[in-house]
Amino acid sequence: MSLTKEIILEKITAKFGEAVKVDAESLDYTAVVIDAAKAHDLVKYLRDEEGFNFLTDVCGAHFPENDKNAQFAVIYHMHNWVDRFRIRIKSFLNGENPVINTVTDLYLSANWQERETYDFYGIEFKNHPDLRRILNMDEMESFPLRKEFPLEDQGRTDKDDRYFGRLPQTNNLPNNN
Amino acid sequence: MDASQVNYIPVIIQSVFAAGFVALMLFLSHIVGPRRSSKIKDDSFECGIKSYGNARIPFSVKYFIVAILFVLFDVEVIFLYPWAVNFRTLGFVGLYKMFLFMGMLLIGFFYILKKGALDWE
Amino acid sequence: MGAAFRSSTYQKNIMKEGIDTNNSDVKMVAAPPGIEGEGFFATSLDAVIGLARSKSLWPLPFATSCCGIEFMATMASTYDIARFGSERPSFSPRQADMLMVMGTISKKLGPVLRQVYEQMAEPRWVISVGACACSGGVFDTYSVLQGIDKIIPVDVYVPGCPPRPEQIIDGVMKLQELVKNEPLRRRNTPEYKALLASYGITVN
Amino acid sequence: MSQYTPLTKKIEDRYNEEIRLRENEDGSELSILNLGPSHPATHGIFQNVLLMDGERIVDAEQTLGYIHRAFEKIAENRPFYQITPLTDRMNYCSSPINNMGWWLTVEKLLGIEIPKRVQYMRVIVMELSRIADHIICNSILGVDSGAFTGFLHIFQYREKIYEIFEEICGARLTTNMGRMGGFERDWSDAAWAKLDKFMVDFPLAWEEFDRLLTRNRIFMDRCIGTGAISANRAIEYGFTGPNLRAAGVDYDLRVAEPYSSYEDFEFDIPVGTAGDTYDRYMVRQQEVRESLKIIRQALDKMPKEGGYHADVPDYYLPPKQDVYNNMEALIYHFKIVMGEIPVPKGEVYSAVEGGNGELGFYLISDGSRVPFRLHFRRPCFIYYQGFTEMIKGQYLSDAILIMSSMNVIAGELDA
Repeated sequence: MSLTKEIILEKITAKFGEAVKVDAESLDYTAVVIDAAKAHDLVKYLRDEEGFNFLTDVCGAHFPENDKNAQFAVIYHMHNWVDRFRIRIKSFLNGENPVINTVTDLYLSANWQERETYDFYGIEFKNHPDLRRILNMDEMESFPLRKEFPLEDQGRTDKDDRYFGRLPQTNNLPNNN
Repeated sequence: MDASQVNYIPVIIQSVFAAGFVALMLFLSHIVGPRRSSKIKDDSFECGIKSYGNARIPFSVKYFIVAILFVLFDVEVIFLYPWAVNFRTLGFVGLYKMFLFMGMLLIGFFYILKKGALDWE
Repeated sequence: MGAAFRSSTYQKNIMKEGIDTNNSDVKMVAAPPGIEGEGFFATSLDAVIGLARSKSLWPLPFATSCCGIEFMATMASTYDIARFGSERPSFSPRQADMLMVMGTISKKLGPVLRQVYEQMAEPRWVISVGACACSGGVFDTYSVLQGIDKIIPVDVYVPGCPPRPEQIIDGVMKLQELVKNEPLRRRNTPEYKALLASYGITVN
Repeated sequence: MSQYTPLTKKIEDRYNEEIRLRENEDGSELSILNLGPSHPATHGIFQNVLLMDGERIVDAEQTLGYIHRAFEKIAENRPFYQITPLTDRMNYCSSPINNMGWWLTVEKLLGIEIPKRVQYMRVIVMELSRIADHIICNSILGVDSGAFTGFLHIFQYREKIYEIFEEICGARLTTNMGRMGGFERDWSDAAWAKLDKFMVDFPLAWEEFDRLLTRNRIFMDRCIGTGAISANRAIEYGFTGPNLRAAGVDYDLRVAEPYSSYEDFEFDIPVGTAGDTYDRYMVRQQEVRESLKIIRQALDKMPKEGGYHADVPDYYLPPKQDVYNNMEALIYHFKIVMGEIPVPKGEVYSAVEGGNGELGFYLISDGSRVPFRLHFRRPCFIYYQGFTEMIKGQYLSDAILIMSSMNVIAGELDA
């Protein structure tokens, strides 16, 4: 039975009820927004019953303007190779301490991607086998991909901000190089 | 210094020159190259990170056994050289002697194979 | 060319360009300045050692990213770097003369690069190949070291992102000029010690 | 630079229990070996701390991030056409594929229709850079197992591919090729001539290289049976690309989700059986022949008219003489250069079959001139997790071969 957007959405809403909403943002594949608590079960359901045998991608995102408990998001991309059908699952997390449980027990490929998301955004993945920084230095305290974290290296001495039209603002971020 | 020893002189000169050249190069690089030692430089190189622990750990004895066996059979080859050089003058007698020599070594070899010194697992 | 050894004068002897006997494009390496006589040729020890060193610089290819692949092209048969005496790349700093830092050096890699540099045997030179190594290049971010001259002294900078193999070889040739004219006593001069001290490299 | 306890110490503390327990009967202990950042065998900068029992590997632990350059953070501060130089510094062995992948994502977001001719030209460029990527991977696999001549011989043809790229976009390695809707200029006759010449003499050289290594007794003994991974284990670890096809799964994005008119070409997907180093090598060898087939078909069926870019004045820079002559071109030029292009709000995920696997671009745009969030699905980063399982129980020298046969590229690993 080839999957279509309606079939899969109706199955998911049947199974998860109001915890699931269709994500209007997506311009291409079916996208679903689900509560953080139920994300693990949805991924498990899709893998076992719906034949989504491949977890393409896990990544995070930071929406500073959203309200309090929707400031972070974890986005899963899953792919059903048999029916060539992709789905995107997004779940929003609290801004203060973003916590979601891991899917490494379902897909081993999520291990490092979750570590990378933790490294970039500080999103806690509960019972992840080995959650520590993967790309940045271990001693780095701040989470660099958050919007308030500046891009440029703060320890620079040679690049004078005045030449680049930036006032040399005093930043209160911990100097971490 | 009778005749048979005279024609060894070029060989001696040749070896003196060879050894001399090596000694000169070593001596030259010793006096010319700047020697600089610091704590980090004398540390052992471990792919760029600070090395930790010492390298002297007991390793399996099979490495040592294989190394010694190699040395043993390699020395055997050296004995073949003088024999091979005047192979013709020694004639059949020399041939049988060498067969005897090689036979004994083969017996040693089969002993090793049966004892299983060479199998790696 | 029997070279009589004169005590090496300390002043830098500037090498004059090789004399082009015929205008063929193959330029023979010129003999160092010295006294030419009947059957002998006398020159300073600096010049001889410098010439020998410059023609046998063994690179330590510290290749991290895209410039590393361009160095692979330089090592390959089309732009062969072996023509300049760098046939044997040595990945251990003990037998390396020139540390070719190619590619982005992140802050996590800083201590590693510094350790490799300090464990190189003197006399040692550093070529920083590519914009990322010279100045952090296009990556002005929190995780990239903005130029390796912040942690190790650099002799030759090769611009480009990535530099063409010809540029890398030009960098090597510039370094060969430096090596040819470097006096033997440079490594013991107070300026050199001050330079190393400014990088926090303790030298006894 | 803050001082950090050497990683080997952390690993030793973790394995202390195991080391003390595993007092081998022949008196040898487990030892910790550091296949560290600056090492000839790791082509790139990543570190493996190995727990060794003599020559055999008991356990391994990887450390990445040695050239982490925060691509995703930079991408959030740059307008769309300035992100292509980022993408080709990710997998720098086949950078045009990354560029084309990025342009396909942007065109999917903006809804730009690409003329058939441009799609064919893009297919040619992508297949050329796939050949270049496989040239590097297989020849370096030869170098690691001792066959240096293969590398020296076949690398000239990668130089020839560089020359073709130079004709097209001016750069050899970091190509920054293409614009939204096509190419920045039509391909010069020199590019077509060099391409035809390449298509004539590369297949012969490739067969020569193949004869050098494929049936080579030493190479076969070294590669067959090492680092095998089963098909569902590979899917579990998120393998895609040649490594997955070597394990026996025929998943190839060019066939599963045809993009840029790949459906017009007939080519088959080489699939291995055992998923070991030899299969990965053979899959890449065969894929180069398939790519040559695709390029030949693309050259034959190339539509004559259709120009070299889509007619989308909003996103495609007008030619210079128009900009000086008429008003609209000047306005378009100014708006595009300042980045004020009309970008819809929304999310898009588009993936391309890169040299190493499915290279995905997940773009969240909030209508402003810079992407709100851009995440790269980097195949190297995902399938390198399976490395520990593949080298467990293998010899150290085989682990080196397994690593280079997986074609892990540091730039893509730590993007």
